[in-house]
Amino acid sequence: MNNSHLSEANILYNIKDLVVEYHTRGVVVTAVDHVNLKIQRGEVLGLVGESGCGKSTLGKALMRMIEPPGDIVGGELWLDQTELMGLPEREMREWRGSKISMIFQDPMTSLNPVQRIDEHIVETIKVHEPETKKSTALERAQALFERLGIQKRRLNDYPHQLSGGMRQRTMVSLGLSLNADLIIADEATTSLDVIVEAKLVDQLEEIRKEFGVTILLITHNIALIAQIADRIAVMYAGRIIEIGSVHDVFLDPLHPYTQGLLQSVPNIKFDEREELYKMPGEPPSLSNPPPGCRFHPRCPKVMPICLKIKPQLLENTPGRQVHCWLYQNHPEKHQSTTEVAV
Amino acid sequence: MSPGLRRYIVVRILLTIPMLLILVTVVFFVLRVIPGDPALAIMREGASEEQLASFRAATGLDQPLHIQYLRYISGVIRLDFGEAMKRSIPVTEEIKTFFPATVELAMYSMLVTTTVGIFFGAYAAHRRKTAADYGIRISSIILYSLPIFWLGLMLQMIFGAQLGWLPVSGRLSAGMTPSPEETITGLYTIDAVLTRNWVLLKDALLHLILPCLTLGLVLAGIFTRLTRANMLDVLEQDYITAGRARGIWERVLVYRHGLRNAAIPIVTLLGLQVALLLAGAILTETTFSWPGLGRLVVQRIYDRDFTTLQGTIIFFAMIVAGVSLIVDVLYGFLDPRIRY
Amino acid sequence: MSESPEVGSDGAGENLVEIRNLKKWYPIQSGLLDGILSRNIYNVRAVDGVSFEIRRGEVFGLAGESGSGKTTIGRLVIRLEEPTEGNVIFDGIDLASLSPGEMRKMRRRMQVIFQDPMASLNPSMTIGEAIIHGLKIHSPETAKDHRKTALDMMERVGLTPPESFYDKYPHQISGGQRQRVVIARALVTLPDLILADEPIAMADVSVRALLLDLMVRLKNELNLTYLFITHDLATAKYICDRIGILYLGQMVEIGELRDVYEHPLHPYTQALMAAVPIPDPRERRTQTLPTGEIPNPINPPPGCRFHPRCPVAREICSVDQPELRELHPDHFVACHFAEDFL
Amino acid sequence: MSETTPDISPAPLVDDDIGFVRRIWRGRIWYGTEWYITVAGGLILLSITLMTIMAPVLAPHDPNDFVGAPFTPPGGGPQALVARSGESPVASANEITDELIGVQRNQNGVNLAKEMELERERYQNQDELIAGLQNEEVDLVFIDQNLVPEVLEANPNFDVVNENLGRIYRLGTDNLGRDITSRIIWGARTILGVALASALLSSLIGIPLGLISGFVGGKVDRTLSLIMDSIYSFPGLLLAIALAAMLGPGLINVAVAISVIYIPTFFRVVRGQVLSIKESLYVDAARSLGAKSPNILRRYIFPNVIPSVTVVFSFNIADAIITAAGLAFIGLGLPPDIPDWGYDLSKGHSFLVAGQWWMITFPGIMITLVAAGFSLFGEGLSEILNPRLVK
Repeated sequence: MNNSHLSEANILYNIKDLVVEYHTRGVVVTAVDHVNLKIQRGEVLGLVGESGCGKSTLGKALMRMIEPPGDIVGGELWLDQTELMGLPEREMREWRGSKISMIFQDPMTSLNPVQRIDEHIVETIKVHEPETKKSTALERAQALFERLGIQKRRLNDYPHQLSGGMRQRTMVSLGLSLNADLIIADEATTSLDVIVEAKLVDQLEEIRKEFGVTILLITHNIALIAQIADRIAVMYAGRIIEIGSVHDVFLDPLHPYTQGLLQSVPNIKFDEREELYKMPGEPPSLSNPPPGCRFHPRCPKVMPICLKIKPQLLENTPGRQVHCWLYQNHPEKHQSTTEVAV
Repeated sequence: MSPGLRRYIVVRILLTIPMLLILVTVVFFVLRVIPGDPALAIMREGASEEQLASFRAATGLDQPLHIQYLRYISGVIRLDFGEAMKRSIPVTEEIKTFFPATVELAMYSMLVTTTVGIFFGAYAAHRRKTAADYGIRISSIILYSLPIFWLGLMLQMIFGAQLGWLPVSGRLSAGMTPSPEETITGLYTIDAVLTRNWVLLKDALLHLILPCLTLGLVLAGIFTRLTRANMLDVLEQDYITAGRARGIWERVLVYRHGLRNAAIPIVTLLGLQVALLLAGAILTETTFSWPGLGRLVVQRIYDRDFTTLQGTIIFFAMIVAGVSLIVDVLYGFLDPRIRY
Repeated sequence: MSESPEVGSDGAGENLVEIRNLKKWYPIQSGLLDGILSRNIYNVRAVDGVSFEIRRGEVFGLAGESGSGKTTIGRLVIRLEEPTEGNVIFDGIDLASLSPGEMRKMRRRMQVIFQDPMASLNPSMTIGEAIIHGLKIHSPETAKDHRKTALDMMERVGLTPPESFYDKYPHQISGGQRQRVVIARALVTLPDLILADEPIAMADVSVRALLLDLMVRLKNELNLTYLFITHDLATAKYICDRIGILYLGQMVEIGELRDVYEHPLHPYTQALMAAVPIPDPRERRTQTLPTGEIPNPINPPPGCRFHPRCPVAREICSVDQPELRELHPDHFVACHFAEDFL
Repeated sequence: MSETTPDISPAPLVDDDIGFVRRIWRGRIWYGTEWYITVAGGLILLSITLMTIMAPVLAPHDPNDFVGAPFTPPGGGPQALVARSGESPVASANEITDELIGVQRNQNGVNLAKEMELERERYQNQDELIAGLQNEEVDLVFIDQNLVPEVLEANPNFDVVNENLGRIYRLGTDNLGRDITSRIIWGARTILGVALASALLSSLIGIPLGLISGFVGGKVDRTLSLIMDSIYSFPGLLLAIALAAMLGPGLINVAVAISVIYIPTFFRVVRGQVLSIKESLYVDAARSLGAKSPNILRRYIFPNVIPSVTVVFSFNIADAIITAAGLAFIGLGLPPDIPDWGYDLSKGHSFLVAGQWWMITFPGIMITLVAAGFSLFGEGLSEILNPRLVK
């Protein structure tokens, strides 16, 4: 997927200025702070960030599944030329599962323990296509299972009789049962062993080609993004700070946080750079984030303006965006003393 | 039936025997070891020494404790709980005559408890942290704090004395008692249906309303809280969120997926519910002069007849043990993780 | 320090710990009546005959997927559990031969760091109390300067200023800080061996490098020895000197780290190394992955346990179990056909 | 590693410089409605304890004394004072002290009527009281003003010492003319005493057994659990009835009878907690530090069990109150001279048909209120302490 396909028609999901807040215990936490993101049809977009950066909240927001005390307070969600925020809950419910589906982290608890696997699939199909007969739904389920390398007989097993890997593939088949356009995988491989994870990743790659489905892979595992994603979006403290193709970002990261992050990712291969980069400080808690650019307390290239004004997420070169004053100019950029008008 | 389940049932049945044995022993010693001479406690009105002695001889109280115990155990196994002190009718006979009334009361009260409990419990869990949730939680606490007999008296006063809508005591109106050949199970409602005696049915049901509401509602207080707690645990599971992400209706998620999973822990608590029900029945029967085993126990307390007391306690314990056995076996069927 | 049995502590040879043919089998369904009714025929063979040594001053890595028995081995080494068979020789002393009193004294010399910092700190004990508890048990006579020792250690692990942390409760500090408290608690009694069971798995990528560096620095300053248990081979590369690979309760390969990483001799190790994602989009995995999933530990496959999934398995593999053989200097492997990969 | 809702550390409760009261007040934002439930429960408990302590000051009359005409409806009404002609111990109304009726004393100064009432509920109703006046068991009797002509006609040797006395009994009087308000205020002390005693007793036995059984495990745990489970799945009230019947009336006896039912509840909760804490990493860490078992039990396990024990304790007291009332209702409660709501309820039962509703309504409401108070306190506390809420 090179960048030339950035034309409007090719955008599957256009997220404009999304804001999600949590009102708990008298404290307002902005978990997603004015995020702008375009997901292209048929791509694998890796959304990466450390714990507490808001990536899972963003994932849920794309499904409009933010439960109180959380709330989507601003922004628009354009999926396939339809604005989701405007839809009544009844209509939004129809989109979930048929247009967008989601895979969760813990395969052990994502399936209803008292319901057989085939019941899961048939129910999902019947919800969206009530007219389909049970037998046809079962056939589709069997075809999907075959495609994902699980024996058909597993269909009438109960979830606890399946291994972690098989359950996660069941979740994928549930996602595909109504040929959804977008699958959001929220830390889908975190609780799997490394070999099972690798196999699932391979399968996701094949599915993407065969079903033309778009995949949003939300994870903290940067190496995984390098293996499967076309583009990568790096999130920090509720904001997207860098977007670009995997090759560009990994070879020439722009944002200091991305640079630090990529150097602190352990690599199993022995190469010249043996020392892991030790980033100072810890990811900030979102209940009282630092002002201006939220990375400034840990940033080696911090400038006075970084402490005061939040930079914009601007296009640096075609297909690459970065949210950092290093690449934007501002009249008072270097004056440390004067009170900069916000 | 899978080996896992068969093994589970066998283990559970074998486990009931020691439990019952312990119960009988506990009750036996509780009634004998605590301070105070049982004979004196029974013959309280200035009984002379030799009256006490003859009484002890008659009831075998003068035997060494372990002999009494062994004799009693052999009796219990044969479901013979000895003889009522003052009336020389075997306790088992009395249980046979009075128990059906308690069963009928308990049955319908259980109906009230489970329907009210499950509906409001599930609804409160579904509408968590809203006014409905807090309303249901507080009212279920108040319901459970109501003393059963007081609620009974209040209902009697309002519906009986003041408004006169409902009969206030007894199982049937005067002269309605079915003849012996008509009584098959001793439960008037069921006998009435079996013999198609609709007049009897109507009268029996009318008499049941107030007592069952009293006992049923008070216990519904606990049942609602139990259902809500279990439902909350279930509704927070990932598979409910995953279901929502697949577009499944919220009502289906809560009342079909949620309730089916929450039913497993709730069913296991039915054993406990039955125990509370029987305890509650004692007070309800006394308030509504309902001729059941509970009221019999209370009357026998006045004339200090502790053999009946002991017999009824063990009989009740057997029922509770039996119910929790059935419930545990049911648990095996309900939860596929045990079945396979 | 109170004198704990120091038999041959300095010159006892290179190995601090020798593990010989360690086995740990867990009976299933041992209920009250099961004991009487049926002999418990089923046993989960979590650890099934493992032998290795840990040399003084080294970081010995123990790597394996879930169910490989690595955590159980750790717990057996520091005697949190009794082995079914085999023995652990700590500094020349067979731990099984010690009386409970002697064993308790020996515990000063072996401390543990667990994975989840929140769960390994007593919620109703302040940070200070938690750290000095080890001192209170093993050197009650120096009670008056326990507080000072604890504060020094807190300084050393980076909890600065220590006084502000001393009286706080675990829920009042961040994840990274909690793990530093756990490290301080383990080191304050100046042990010889530290069992680190996935110590940084819960930490964020950016914080991980700092913790790794801290652990290595402390090892050198206090001449410690680490038994480092992990499922993450990439991170292990930056801290371990030697590494042992476990599969289903058995050691399949042990050797010097670089040797094992660059020339894995066991097919399972090769599969593991291939499956670990590399944080570089230019090096996407091409090797095929072993088929099937990790078998059930209750009745593991006969002969070599990996043979059902092994690409090079032959007749003999399903018959007799291969022993650990030294093919490279200090590089052992348990596979009949390892020579092919030399 | 995965984050569900963002990791919000409980900032408001963290800074420990504010005092205890302010921290509770700030809890209001932190826990929302759960806070109000707990505080509501707490307020009820507080008022009941105050009522217990301040009983002598709050209660207008002595709970056991016949201070008014029997069956006076709430609010009181005009009443007359009648005595045997010429023998009235009191000249006029204003000399009336509290102990009015039955002022005749036996040699050692005890109010004769009260003593007789103790022995067998002698004065069941008004006629018996008037008969008592007739045969000199008592010297003064309060009767309802409009009954005066009838009574005088039936007992010519009576004369009216005083009439049209506007006596106010806020909640009316019972069948013996005792002031119900005072009985309720004094009754709080009894019911709280019985409930607390029984809850303490069951916790003192249940908790240690639970701790040992959970911590030691093995055979001990299995046998103890079997015994406790068999008692647990048992109609509690019936066991209490048996015990109370054998032990006889008396504050401690009733408390003991009730406490036996709740020992298994404490046992099960504590054992469950100990089992889960025992598996936790910080206990493993303590064992690897070389801490001895008693030390682990004392510093690592017990402090973390306390929160859930307090919740069970408050639910337990609520249950004990209701059970104590139940026992009293079937006549197994405390001796008549101790003012007890349960006793009043069981006495009032027979007069309900005759329309005197106020004798049972108010004690019933009080029992429900106090039991609900403890349950609310327990329910709110369990939600606050329950980790689910904090997630």
